[in-house]
Formats: sequence, structure tokens, C-alpha cells
Amino acid sequence: MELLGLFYYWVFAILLMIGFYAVIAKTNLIKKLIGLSIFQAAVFLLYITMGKIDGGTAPILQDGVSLYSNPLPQVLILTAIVVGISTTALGLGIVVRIKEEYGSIEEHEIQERDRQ
Amino acid sequence: MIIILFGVFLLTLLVITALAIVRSDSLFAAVILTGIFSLLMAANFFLLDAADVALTEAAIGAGISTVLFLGALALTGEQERGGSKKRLVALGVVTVTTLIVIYATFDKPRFGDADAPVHQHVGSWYLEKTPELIDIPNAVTAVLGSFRGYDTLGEVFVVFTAGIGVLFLLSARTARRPKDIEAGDEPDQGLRHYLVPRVVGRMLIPFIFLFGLYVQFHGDYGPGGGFQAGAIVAASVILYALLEGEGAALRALPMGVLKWLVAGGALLYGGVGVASMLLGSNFLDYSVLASDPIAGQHIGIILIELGVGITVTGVLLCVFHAFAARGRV
Amino acid sequence: MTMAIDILSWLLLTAGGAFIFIGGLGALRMPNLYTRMHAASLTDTMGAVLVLGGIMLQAGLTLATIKLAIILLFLLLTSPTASNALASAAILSGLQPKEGPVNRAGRSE
Amino acid sequence: MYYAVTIATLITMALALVRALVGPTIYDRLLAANMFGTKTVLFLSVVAFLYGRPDFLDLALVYALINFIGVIAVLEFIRERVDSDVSEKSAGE
Repeated sequence: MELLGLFYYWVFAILLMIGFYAVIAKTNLIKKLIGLSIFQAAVFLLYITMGKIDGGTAPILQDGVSLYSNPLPQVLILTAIVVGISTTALGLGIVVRIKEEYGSIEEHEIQERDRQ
Repeated sequence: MIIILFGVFLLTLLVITALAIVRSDSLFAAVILTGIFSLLMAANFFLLDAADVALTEAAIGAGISTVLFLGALALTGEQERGGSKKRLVALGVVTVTTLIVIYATFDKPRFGDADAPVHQHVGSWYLEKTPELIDIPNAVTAVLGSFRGYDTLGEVFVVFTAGIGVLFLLSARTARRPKDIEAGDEPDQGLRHYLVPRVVGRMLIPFIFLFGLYVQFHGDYGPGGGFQAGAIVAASVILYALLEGEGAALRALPMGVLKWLVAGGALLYGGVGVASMLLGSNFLDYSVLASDPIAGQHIGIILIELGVGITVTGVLLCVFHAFAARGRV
Repeated sequence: MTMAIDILSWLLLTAGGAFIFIGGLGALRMPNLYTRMHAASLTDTMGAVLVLGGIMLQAGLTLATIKLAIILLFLLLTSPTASNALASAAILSGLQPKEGPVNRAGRSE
Repeated sequence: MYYAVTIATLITMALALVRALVGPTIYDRLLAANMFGTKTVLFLSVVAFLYGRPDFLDLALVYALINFIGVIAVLEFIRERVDSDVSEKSAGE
């Protein structure tokens, strides 16, 4: 039981680092953005996991229920998801412009062109 | 107990999917897997009692996010060529950090512990005060709209700014602006060749739109609210654009209108705040909007959720059209 | 009466679960795209009808049943449509269904 | 009994995920993604009842609708793809 509960946090750590790996090691800019969104998802998962209370239910008040999970992390993450997609869109916009200017979205090719 | 096992199973699938996304050479396959990743994420959120968050993830992740990534892929090419650089160093850093973070988790409060520090502060206060001060069942909407209205205002302006940023980046120097697509008769007519999806899709669009409105205005009572509704409404218009072509969608909702939506929603939100100031209270304190404070809260929350919904719809559609118009250069 | 409804709904749920599992197995094991599609659509239609029908019986005449009926309606509309579009896209791209016996890799023998 | 259905759904999700990972064609992946979506709808509806909060069926409804948009978007993309990826397309034949 203890370990199963910790598993949520471990998955958070692993997902975080999978996303981070994509950001630092992959040269394709779109792959980096996908990695960034995995990283983001890991943080969302951590927040929501911490908001959960054993035996609680979703914080939509109902007669006859007294224990609810914490609404605050949910509020933060709910807005963060929408902000996340907007910023990802901005990132994709920048990648598209880079492609148009440099003819490539591979990091090393872009750096090569910059050196010329 | 068994629910936790379900959660663990879903989380394992989540990790496998994430690994596959990073390993996949074809970006197109990676984007499809991202859709699955988001479905898994939402199922997990739901198991963790976060119905509103799951709804947001459902509306954003599986539909809009896939569409945006595909829009970008269409402009940049779908095959990854570079592979990885300095793989061993990166792997080393990542492994060590993972182990450190996992070591740190042993000090975290037990999963689901009601006495964890997170639950000792404002969280429980919000739950206690929501029936008394705001009197709507959905505590998440109450916190989002009223208790933490400043936060949400900030988030709406971030979304607004990101939308403006995309428009600045992608509207410049296109041979064909959305305006031209809007006016001209488009040779490109969407999924003309797929008769069945077009017929069924057309049938579904009004229902998706209607459901978006339901989520918008039912947000006080059940899972939902402006952020989710904005994404669902935007998704219905995007479906129309996919089925009938860019031109048809832009004729129905021209770019000029969309820009007004983007600004109008944020203005409506700010306007509610200013109105409450003019009525002699603090910024975004809705209690003064009606003679009865609780009725005032209800009016305020409905108005600001509407503002949020309008801005999110506008921004997502602007971004979609900006990418789509760029593709036709 | 409630007993009968309970038994019926458990039957539907079990059958639905079985259909879903068999369909999933088929989607994994079938030799090529079109046969896999056949297996997958089994879970999307039959499985969904049985499972949602079973839950509907449990829910009784409430708002939940209406929502379940709407979900079922949309699933029955969208899922075969998506399969149809997918199949026609695959055909148009030149992925031909094979006739005659096929081995596991999907090649004609 | 809800548990049995949930477990069947979860296993099928895993099977669909394997199909999505293996491919071999993009259509296989798309098929798996679509199947995964409908399984999530069923999963959410059953769990909503397991939790005793049937008002959360809204979520499953959103999924049933939005999943379709994802598939249509991918098909539209395949139709207009810029540099067609021949190797993936013909790998399954």
C-alpha cells in the first residue's frame, strides 16, 4: 500500500525525466516541444496526486458526502493545461518561422547555418 | 484499494507511451501517441478525483493539441533526422536526477493522507466556505472564479498574450492571408472525398457546439467552466474547418470576429472587476453586483466564466487558422 | 423485479467485457489492417452497446441514463464513421486488402 | 461486476497501446488510437458509477465527441501531407 502510493510519485519522476531527456538530447525542435509537454504533464500529475484524499471524492459538493479532495491543486492545473496549450502553440509558431528562415528544424543544422 | 491498482496500471501505460513517444523517429506517429498519452492522463486525473481537470485535458489534449501539432508538422516535415546528441551524457544526467527525485519521494506524505501539509491551509477553508459565501456546488469553479479570481485573470491574459504572439509570428508575410481564403472560392475543400465523415461530422457539429455551451453554463453545478467550454466550442469550429475547408469556416467566423473575441473575453473579465470597483468594493469582488451578495457572486462567476470561454475559443481558433493559412503559401 | 434487472444488467456487463477483451485481442493478433479494423470495431460497437446498456439498467430512469444513451448514440455515430474514413484513407493510399490465406506478417502466401 | 468490465477495458487499452506502438502502418496506429479513445469512454462511464457520481458522465461524453475530431484531423493531414513518408506507408504490405 505504501509503495503503491509512492508509485504515483515515481511515475512523476520518470515522466519528468523522459520529457527532460527529449528536451536536452533530441535535436528536432518539434520533438523538444513534445518533450516539454510530457514534462508539463508530469508536473500536472504531481499536483493532482497531492490533492487526492483517501476516501474523498471530487470537490463538487453533494448532499451526504463530507470528505472531498483538495480543490486548490485542481484549479491551478486546470488553468495550467489551457495556458500550456497556448504556450505550446506559441512554441510551434516559432518553430514554423525557424523552418521558413533556416529550412530546417534540426538543431545542429540550424547552428551550422548560423556559423556560416 | 482496487482503484489504486487501476491507477497504477494506467500510470504504467503512461510511462510506456511516453518512452515510445520519445523513441519514435516519425513525428507523425509521435503525435498520434501524444493523443493516447493525453487520454491516459485524463483517465488518471479522473481516478484522482479531479473531474474538472480531466474534462479540460479531454477537451484540449485529444482534440486541439493533436490538431495544432499536425498543423505545425504539415509546415515543417514529419521525419526526425537528427536523432540525439550526446546521448550518453543526457542519459546519465536524466538517470541520476530520476534517482534523486525518487529518493526524495520517500519523504513525501503518504498518498491520500488527509493530514498532509497540502490540505492544512486554504484548501479546506475553500471547501468549508464555498456553500456559505458562494453557494454553488462546484468548489473548483468557486475557487477558480471567485476566491482566486486574480489568478484566473492572469491566466486568461497569458492565453491572450500567447494568442497575440502566434498571430504576430505567423501572420507576417504570408502570400495568402486568412482574409483571402475567406473571400476567394477555395479549390481546397476539406475532406470532400470522404462522404461519410462529412455527413456524420456535419450532424455532430451542432451537438458539440451545444454541449460546449452546456459545459460553459453548467460549470457552477458540475464539472465544467469557461476553459473547457472554450476548447470544446473551438473544437466544433475546427471540425467544421476540417470537413468543409478553411474558407467555409472563415466565412462563418471571420478572422476579424475572432480577434474581437480574443480581446472581448479578456475585456469582459476585466470589466467585471472594474464594475465591482465602481460599485464600491474591491477589484473582482462580485458581492456588490447584486443586492444579495450570494446572487452577486453567481452573476460575477457566470460573467467571468463567459469571458474566459470567449477568450479561449478566440485564441484557439486564431492559432488554428494562423497555422492553416501558413500552410497554403 | 429488481433482481431480474440486476441479473440482466450483470449479464450485459459480462458479455460486454468479454466482447471488449476479444476485440482487443483481435486488434492485436489479426494479420493486417483491415482485419484488425474488423476486430476493433467489434469493441467499439457491440462492446459499447452491451456495457453502456448494462450500466443503464443499473442507473434506472435518471438523468444518468439519458446521458448514457447520448454517449452511446455518439459512439455509434462516430466510431464506425472513423473506421470508414480510416479504411478509405488506407485504400486510397494504396494499402490493398489481401485475398486468400495470409500469414501472420500480413503477406499473401 | 463493474470491476470485471473495468479490468477488461484496461486490458484492451493495453492491447490497443501495443498495437499503436508496433504499427506497422500509420493507419494501424490511428486505428489503435481511435480504439483507445472509445475504451477510455467506456472506462470513464464505468468508473463514474463505481465512484457513485454519475454526474461525471459529461466527461465520457466529451471524449466520445472530441476523439472523432482527432481522427478526422489526422486523416485531413494524411490527405495534404507535404513530404509523404513512403517507407511507413508501404511497410505493412
